[in-house]
This record gives sequence, C-alpha cells and structure tokens, in this order.
Amino acid sequence: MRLHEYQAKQIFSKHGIKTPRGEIAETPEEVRKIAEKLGGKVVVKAQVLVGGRGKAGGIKKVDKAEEAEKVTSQLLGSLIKGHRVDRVLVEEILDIQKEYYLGYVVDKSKRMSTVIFSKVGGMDIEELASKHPGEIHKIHFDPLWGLQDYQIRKGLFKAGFSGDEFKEMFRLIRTLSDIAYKYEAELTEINPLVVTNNGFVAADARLNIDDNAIFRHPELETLRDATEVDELEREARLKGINYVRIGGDIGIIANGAGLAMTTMDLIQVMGGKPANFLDTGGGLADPIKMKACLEHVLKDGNVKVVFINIFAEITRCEKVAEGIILALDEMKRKVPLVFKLVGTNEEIGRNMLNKYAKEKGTPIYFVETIEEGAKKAVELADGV
Amino acid sequence: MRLHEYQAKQIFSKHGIKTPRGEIAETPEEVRKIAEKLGGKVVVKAQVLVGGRGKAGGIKKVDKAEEAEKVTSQLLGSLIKGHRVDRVLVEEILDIQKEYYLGYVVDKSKRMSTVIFSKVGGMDIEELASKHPGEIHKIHFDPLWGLQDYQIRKGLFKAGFSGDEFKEMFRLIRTLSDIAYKYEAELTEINPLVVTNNGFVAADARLNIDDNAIFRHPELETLRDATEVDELEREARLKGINYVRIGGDIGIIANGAGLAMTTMDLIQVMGGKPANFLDTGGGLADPIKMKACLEHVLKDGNVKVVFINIFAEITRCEKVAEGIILALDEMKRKVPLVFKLVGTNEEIGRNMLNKYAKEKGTPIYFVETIEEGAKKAVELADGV
Amino acid sequence: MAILVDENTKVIVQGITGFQGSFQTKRMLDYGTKVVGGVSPGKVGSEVHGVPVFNTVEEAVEATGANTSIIYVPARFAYDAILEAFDAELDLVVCVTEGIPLYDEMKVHKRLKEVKSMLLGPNCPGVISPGKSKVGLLPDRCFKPGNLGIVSRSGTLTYQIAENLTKAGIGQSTVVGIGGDPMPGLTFVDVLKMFEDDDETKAVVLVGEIGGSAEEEAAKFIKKMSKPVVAFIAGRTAPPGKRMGHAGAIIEGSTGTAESKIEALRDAGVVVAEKLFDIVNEIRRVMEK
Amino acid sequence: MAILVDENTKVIVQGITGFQGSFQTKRMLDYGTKVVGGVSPGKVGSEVHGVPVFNTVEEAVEATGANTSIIYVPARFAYDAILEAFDAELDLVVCVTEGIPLYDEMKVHKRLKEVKSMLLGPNCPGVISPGKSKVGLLPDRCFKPGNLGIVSRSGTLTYQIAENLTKAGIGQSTVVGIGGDPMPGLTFVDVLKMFEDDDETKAVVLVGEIGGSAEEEAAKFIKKMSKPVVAFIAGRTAPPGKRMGHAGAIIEGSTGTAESKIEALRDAGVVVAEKLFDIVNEIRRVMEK
Repeated sequence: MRLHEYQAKQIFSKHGIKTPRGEIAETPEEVRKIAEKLGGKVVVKAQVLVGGRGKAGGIKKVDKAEEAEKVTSQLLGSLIKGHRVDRVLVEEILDIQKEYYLGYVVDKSKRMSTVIFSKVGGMDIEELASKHPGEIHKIHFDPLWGLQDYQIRKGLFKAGFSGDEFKEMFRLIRTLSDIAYKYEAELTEINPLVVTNNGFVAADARLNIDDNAIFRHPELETLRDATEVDELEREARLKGINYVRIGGDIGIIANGAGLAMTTMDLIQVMGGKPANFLDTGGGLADPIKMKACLEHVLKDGNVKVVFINIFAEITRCEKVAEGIILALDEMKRKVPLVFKLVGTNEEIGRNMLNKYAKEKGTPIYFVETIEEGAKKAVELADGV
Repeated sequence: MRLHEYQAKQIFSKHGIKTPRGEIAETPEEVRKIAEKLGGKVVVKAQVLVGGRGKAGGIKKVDKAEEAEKVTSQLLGSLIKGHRVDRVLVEEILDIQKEYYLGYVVDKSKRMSTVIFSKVGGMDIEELASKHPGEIHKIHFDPLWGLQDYQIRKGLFKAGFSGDEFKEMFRLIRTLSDIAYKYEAELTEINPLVVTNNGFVAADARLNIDDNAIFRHPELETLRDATEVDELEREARLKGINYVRIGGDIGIIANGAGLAMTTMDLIQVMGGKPANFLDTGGGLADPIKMKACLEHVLKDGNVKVVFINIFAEITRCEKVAEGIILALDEMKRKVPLVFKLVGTNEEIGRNMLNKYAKEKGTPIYFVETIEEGAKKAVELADGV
Repeated sequence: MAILVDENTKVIVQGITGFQGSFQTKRMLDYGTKVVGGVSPGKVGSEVHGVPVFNTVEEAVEATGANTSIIYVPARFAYDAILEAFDAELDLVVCVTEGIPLYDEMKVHKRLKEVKSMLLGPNCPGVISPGKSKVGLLPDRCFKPGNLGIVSRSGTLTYQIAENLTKAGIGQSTVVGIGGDPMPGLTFVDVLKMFEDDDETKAVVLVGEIGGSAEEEAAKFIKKMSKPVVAFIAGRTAPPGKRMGHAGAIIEGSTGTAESKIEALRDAGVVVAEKLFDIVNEIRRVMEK
Repeated sequence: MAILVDENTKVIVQGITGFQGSFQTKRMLDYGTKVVGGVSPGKVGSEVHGVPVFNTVEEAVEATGANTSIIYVPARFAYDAILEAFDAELDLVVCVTEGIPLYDEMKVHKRLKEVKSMLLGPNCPGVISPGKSKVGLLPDRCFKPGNLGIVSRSGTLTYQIAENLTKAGIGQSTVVGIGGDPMPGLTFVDVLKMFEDDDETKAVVLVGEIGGSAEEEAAKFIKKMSKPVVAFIAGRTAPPGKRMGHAGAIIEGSTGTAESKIEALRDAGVVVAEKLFDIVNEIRRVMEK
C-alpha cells in the first residue's frame, strides 16, 4: 500500500522528522485560506500516487493566495499521468540551501534492509543512480540485528558528513528506519531532504507498506481509501480479486499471475490491447469466485471480448463452467467469450457452456492454445 | 534490582496476568479495612525480599478482619530472616485446585533466555529441581530471535498440557517472557501459579531487573526506594559505593571484588567476623572516593577495626593516604586501621599515614600480606 | 537421480487438518509420494487419509523419520511453521503459503543461514520428480519421467508448459516451482546448480517473470553451465509500476523489465522463446544435439 | 609463543580520547605494546600520545593493519562498540567496560557465533604476555616473562597473586583476565585450551570466584589436560544471596558456591590453595616435577 505524500508526512512528523508547514485541501477555497495563513507564497502539490509529478505539472509555486486558489481549480479533477487529482497539499515555500536524498528499501535480492542516502537530491533515485552512481551511499542490515549505530556512523563518515549535518543525518536515518520497521515498509523516502537555515526538512515523503503485513497494522487500513486511484481496482480489492486495470478492450481472466501475464503478452503480440490483468488465484472449486471475476471484468465498459484462460489443475472444469453460466445469466450486456479450458472433466465443462451458448445466443469460442485464443480475441475486438 | 511481590504483581496485572484481589498496607488499621472489603478471610503477606518467607512466619491466613489487624501488628517491624517488615500485602484467599510453577531466567552459562515451568508448584525451584527433576520443563531461546510460538507449543505438549490449560499456559508464557524482555529481567517467577475455577492466578510474583539496564527503564527507578532492606546499603548505592552489609565487626575496604572477598575469607579463616564487603572499584586517584568509603564503613556502629587492602595498580599511594587522612580528620570515633598498601609511591603513602597516626594518636598498622593483615585485624577486634 | 525429491523422500504435511492440507495430502498419496505424517497442534492421535497426525514437527519427525515437510498454514502462521520445520532439521521445507509478510520472509532468510534445511517457496506449487515423488500441488497429468529439468516462478503457466512438453514426448527429471515471492528460498541459481550436477538432467527450461533480478542472476550462472537452457519470460507487455499478482511481478523504473531479463539470458547463450510452443521446439532442438 | 597477544599484536583503542582510554594508551605504549591507532567518532586527524585517531574501527584497521582492539567506552555504548569491532574482523576484542546490560551481553554472545573475532571481557583487565605485549590495564611490575599461564576472573587479586609469583622467581607466559561478568566472552575453558596447546606454558594458575558455573566447567576440561593446574577460589565465606561487586559473585541456593567449585576442581586433580601464598608453593612444586 502506497501512502500519499500528506499521509506519509503526517507519520514522519509524528516521529519527529521536520516537514514544511502546510495542510491538505479538497477545494480551491480551502486552499486559499491555507495559503493566506501561510503568507501567500506557497506551493500547491497534487496528491497523486505517481512519480515525476512535478515535471507533469502537478506541483505549482505561487506568490499569492488567489493564485493558489486558481491553480488548485485547474489541478483538482485533472489527470496527472493518468491519475485523477482529488486533493492538494498546500505548503510553505522552503528556503532551500541544499537538497539531499534519504531513503530506505527492502533489498529483495540481498534479503536485507537498506538505507540509501546521497548529498545529491531532488531527482529520483533511478536518475541519481545513473547520473551520480558514486554519490549513492548504502547501509545494509538484517531485520534481526536491526540497524546499529556504528553502521550509521560508518556510512555517514564515508559519505563525508561531519558536525551538525552528521548529527542531523544520524537522527534522520535512525528515525526513518524505525518508521520502516514499525510499519513494515517496503520503501520509504525523503526526496528531496532539504537543508534549510532551520535544519533538515522533508520536502517530499514516500511510504509504501507491505500489503501482506497490513493485518498487523490495522490503524493503516483507514488510510487506504484515499490511496486507491482506480475505482474498479478499489472494488476488486474489497472483493478479494487480484485485478489491475490496463486500459484496452480485451478482458483477461486467468488462474495464475504468470498465465495471466503470458495471456496479456500474446494479445499484444497479436496486435490487441488488454483491458486488464486478473489472476483468479486458487479456490475455483466454488463457482461464485469465477462468477465474481467475470462480472468484475465486464464492469469495465471498454471491454469488447473476454479471454478466459483456465488451467484447472485441481478444480473440475464443470465448476468453472457453472460459475461462468451464473455470471452470464445475470449479465445485461452480451460480450463474446474466448475460452481456453484445460483440466479434469474439461469435456463436461465445454458441453455445459456450449449448450448454454446455443440456448441464450452468447458467443463462446473454445481454443486449444493461448496463441490461438489471443488471435481470436483480437479478431473479435477488432470486429472482424 | 529485586522488586517486592506487590510491585511485581502490579506489573503482571497491567500485562494481563491475573493476580488475587488485594491491596498493600502499612498499618494494621489499613489492613483491617482491606480485609473487610475482601470479606474477612484473607492472607496477610509480609513484603520482604527474601526466600522462604512462608516457613519463616511471614505469611498468615486469617478468617476475620480483626485477626488480620492483629497479625499485622505482630508482623510490622518484625524481622523475617533478618529483613524488617515495613509493608504487608492483604489478599483474598484463593480456591486452589492445583499449583503449578512458571518462571523465566537468563541462563548465564548457556547465554540464553530460559522459560521454566512445571506441573509441580508451591515449592521453590531449587527444591523442585532436587525433588522432581523430571517434572521441570525448559524452553531456551536467544534474545535476537525471541521466543517462537512453536517453541512454546513443543514445551507444553511435551509436558502433557492440553485443552484450556494449554491455551492458558501458552498465553502466560508469552506474557511473562514479554515482561522479561520489556524490563530486561534477570529473573521473573510465578510460584505458585494457582489453578482455580476462574483460571490461572499468580499467587506469588517475583521480578528481578538487571541493575545495569535500569537506565533504559527510568520508570522503575521510583520503585527502588521500597526495595532496599538495609539503610547502609541504600545509602551506599546512592553514593555509588559497592557495599554489602555482612554483620560482623571487622570493616573491609579493598579495590576489586576478588580482593575484597579474599580479604573476607581470610578474616573468617583467622576466626574473625567481617562487618561488610566493600569494593572501591577504580578511580582512587581522587582522594574523595577513598574518604567516602572509609566514612561509610565506619557508619556501622559494630565496626571495631578496619582492614584496608589496596593494590594500587594505577593510583599513586599518596592519593590513597590523602583520602584516608581526610576521612580520619572529620571522624569522631577512633578505630584502629590495618593497612596493606601496595603500588606506586607506597613509601610516600605509608610515611604520610605514619606521620598522621603519630600526631593524632590513631592506631595504624601496616602489613605485608593479606594473611598477616587478617590476623592483625582479628586480634584488634578481639581486643587482644 | 532427479533433484530435491525422489522415491526415498518421506514427507510430513504441516497444517494437514486444514482444507488444502488434507486435500493435497490425498493427491500426494495418490501419486505415490511417501506422506508419513501430518502436524496439527492438539490433534495428535487422529488420522487424515490414513496418515497419522502429530502435535509438533519434532514429534512427527521422531516417529516417522521424515526428511521433508510441506507447509499449508495461513500466512500469519507460516513464519512460525517454517522456523519449526527448520528446527527439526528437515532436509527440505516446501512452503505453499502465499501472502507472507515481507519482514517475516527477511527473518526466514536470516534463519536459513543458520540451519541445514533448504526452503522451497514460499508461495510456490512445490516440486515433482515424475514417477518418483511429488511434494506440492502440481497436476500429475502434465508430467512424465524424462531428462528435462524445469525451474519456474509461475504455477499454472508452468503446468501448461510442462504439459506441452509431455504431450510432445519430452519427459522431466524434476520440475521445481520456486514460487512467485520476491525473496524465494531456493533461487533459480540454486536449482540450476542442482540440475547441472544431476546425471539424469540433460537440458533445462527456465520460466521467469518480470520483477526482481532473479533471471539476471540466473543468466550469470548459466554462462558457466555445460547443459543447454531454454527460457520463457512472462509479462513482457505489463505496464510499469503496476503490481501483477505475484509480489515479484512489479516493474519499477528500468530494473526488472522483461527486456533486461531477456537480454541478460540471451547474452548467456540462452534461447528465449517468444511463444509457449517455441519452448517445445527449442528443447527438442537442443536435446537432439 | 604465548597466547592471545605477543610482539606481533597491533592494537587499536576504541574510546582513545576518553580519560581512561588516553591514560591506558600511554601505559600500553610505555610497556612496548604496538598501539597503532585509536577510534573516536568525529575526531579523525587528531593524535593521542602520538597515536593517530580515526572515526571508525574500519578506517583504523584499514590504515594500520591492526588485529586487536581494546574498548574503553561507557557501558551504554559498549554493545555498539563491540559489534563494530567484530564487524571489522579483528582477531581479538578486549572489552574493559564494566556494567554492560545483560541483554546486550546476550546479544553479543549470539553475534560471537557469527563472526571470526574472539572477545575477552567485558569487565576485564585484559591480557599480558610479559615482555611481549600488554593489552589492558594490568600493572607491569607484577609480571615477568616465564612459563606459567594465569587465567582469572578477578583484577587486583590476580595482580597480587602474580606479584607474589614474580617475586618468587616464577615468570608468566601469558596472564589473562577473563573478567568478572556472568557471561564472559573467552571462558576459563577457552583459555585453558590455549594454554594446553601453548609450548611456552608449563603450568596454569586459575583464579576463580563464587557465582556461576565457570569453575565447574573448567574442572571438566582440566581432567583432559596434560599440564598441571593450581586454583584459588575467592568468596568462600560470602553469605548466600548477597551480590558482591561482580555480577558473577552472587550465590543463589546451592549453585555456584565455593564448596561446589573447590570440590569439582579437586575432583579433577587440581590443587586448590587455601591462602594466597600457598599458590606460589604449589606452583613451585608442580613445575619442579
């Protein structure tokens, strides 16, 4: 779960990391009032969960409260890299002397926690890594031992920190990794970390929590609503469906992430556009699950055809067919289905579906390979 | 730091371990009121930091509130195994079905934490170990990994626990080891752990905190006042002097615990009785430390002679002499000193002390070996 | 020979009384796997499909001489179950459970360095040495004995690939699903090493996915291998920054893309198939050489 | 030969700018110990008695090639300092600091299993190989080169014993103060093993104390030793349940009493001296054999 900047800043601030003075707002009027309180000169930042927000026009500096109100009316409801702006963060403009980078990430290939910091900040870490690889400093530590003071000292001295900046960075590294461990973060970042006359300030903030660990942090669940971008994805999560909106017109349902991705790949190879990724996971023995998946995919109005790719290793195919039929029965709109169905009793399943298709006039096409299915789906979407 | 039963019970109770209903009291009147509230049938327990309190008469069961008041008047101010009773704990009498044992200790030879439990309870763990060695179950775990659920399960199943008792013990072991880690306990114990109709109740409670870790638990400092038994020991702690009251008439000052213990040993071998153990530690370069030690030993009115055994490895001996002279100068009572002084400038130190002794008439005897010193000290104490 | 499991493998099932545990026990028994015991705290004395149930892994191992465990417990208890299996000094621990918290997995990896057990998974379908033993939930009919090794991060995709191969007459020595988690126990490299040393294995199929750097690391090792490797990478068209089911299948910036993986593998001399059926053809080609 | 330290030992001092650290650096230099560097965070570039100061142990080791460290930092920072020294892969870490929390020490012991360093202490006076090197605060004049090994839990008591021996003409190969803490790094057994293997050592004096079971464990090992051991146990008359300075010197119930230790040692063929001077006589007797 990726938190919004303002949510992450609230958590940082609670743990003693300085953040700019500012407030979150949902209307231009609120923004004007906040800007007035802050003296007029403010920065208005669109709260969208996407990188490169600044370059995409999501961050506006203004001199007057009225201007703040104006840019906010433009920002709210607009799309930044495809993400709709629902809220903006209004903050004082910092007196920037220097910009540093400070981050924490679980390094999955080393299987260790990693603190990353640099005296070069203000660009994203990938850019930093490619432009100034020598300026990136890392501290690896494992979850059992945790981060030791001497490791922070070693890292900071090597990077050339001393005096007050050493002390401030030491405290920030300690605090940021404490936050990471407290909330089981996959990643957390202060970028840029701004050096001002009043010390170090987190000008931006990022905090991504491990979804698998949310059950241990129920207090974070309440933050989630605000973090979802896509309404269909939000709904899917609530229903326990592993669904990602892609934006094309060929709906995909497969059991298994690898199978679903391969299905997507082949559709694109054949010149089509996947509407979504959907991995049903296991548990297809219950027709209800299959029904819910098909219904969900069809909620996307762009979907012209659905390719269902089930390799029923455990489940019997008649259960899958039963679920599909349940869904179709309640469906208003008729879209053609391309079906690759393999597994126990696949003949029974096919027969059930063929019978239903004939009776109701729903077009269902059975295929033998994914390649064949992808081709058929593309043809159907293109209206061939 | 060893906590009193009532203090440990407050902590246990705060963490969800059931303790008997009851209150702490310092006067017989208070005890009567508490006993009335509890329905008259109560147990009155002397709060002294010594094992085997029950057998020594420190625990009294009564049927009526008046009786409770009466036994309290007898208990308060009395000595239980040499410890004065200042407070009593008044508690309901439990409906005892069974008595178990549950403890936690840092096993210093294994360098690991250890949970110990037994279906035989109500006797102290040493007695339990010698009478029913097969009934003692242990779970070792290290501080980094902590206690894992499966380790508790393994231990409890092996000991034959099942059903509700399994669940209750599981929770208690988890809670007790959590308490141990939270407060850095050397030892904590529930003995007996009483099985009643209403579940498991901690009838007694013990919690010893690592003195070296108290700085990380400032909230415990406030509990300490009540835990000291000996006024001179309490004073010594406040002054930072490592002093233990033994009870004889020959005061001992040595630098180093081993040297101090050897001095005690030899005094007893020679037929004398040490009044105390005192290890000055390092830092004797400052005469004030030596002065404070001598003053402190002489506060014990039983002391007839002081054996000072200094092996000044770093310190120059004139500094030691200076401290002694400072102390003697302010002292009202004149006790003879036996002195073994070895180290840099020992001649200068001796001369200073000899000169002072002649001028003021304080008897100071220099010796060459600890054996000789012990003999001399015993002679002086016996008035030979 | 085969790797990891064979006719001598004796398996216990942790979580045997659960729905999945019980069902998969039956399927493993049907395949001929020696499932000798199950673990379910407090249920000692009962039986599941004729398999005796024990309270702890230690008891089960003492009573049965098992050397392998398969874990079917919910995600929040999986960490403890894995440590319990390690503690009983099993040779191989297969963890099917999906959704284990990242910090639990980091600790499991720390523990792995201290113990003798190997871990397969978590979030994996297990391992099968066709005709000898199956520890996991791979569908029997997709596999037949032979000389091809398969190692994969995906489940159903691998069954599909294996089935294609089996139908084409290419049997397998062992098929290993290392699982879709970002921090698997046994990695591609670990399994490739075993295949390289296994007399029965003549060639290997590697089924990878976007996300992480496991394929890139595998490519480095493959350069040193004597046996031919054919690869397939799923997710070539996935949009960046979207999470695709497996925790591993997320692309961030330029790392972990299909392109980087395919390039690394080709650079190591691996044939990377574009379509599923290409795998069959390529394997036939390299095995006939 | 000698054990632990000799003329090739290169030492860094952690906490060199503190009062104790600086003072003891001077004394070690005076003795001829090769003190090649010191560590004090933020003080790189300065010098203490001519010894260069570094920010971290790693820097100091890289610059000087040190293989040994001695730690003089306050108790609450000692845990971190010890781990830092381990991390720099020093052969020997001597920790003088007293009063380290028990839970920190437990963690240090866990770490010891993972690293190559040996730990002497904490709460110890260090080690001296007379005429070769001294890493610690033992008073020079009490020691002279020879063939007796001494291992002890006490500080000043050991100086006294060593001085008696030195005055009687009995020199030492190495004198090791393992420290008074209940969980020492190097134990009696560890050091006895080294003495047993050391050509230069002909006999050993063991100075024990009440509390714990280190002497009992030593007795078990001594049964297998070829070299004669003479022991002294302090605290024979200490009352039970009282803590005597060292965390180790506490007697609880019947464990750790002087009687149990003396009995175990005598049972292992050790001569246990009653008075300090008996040690000299006994050593003279066994060494003349």
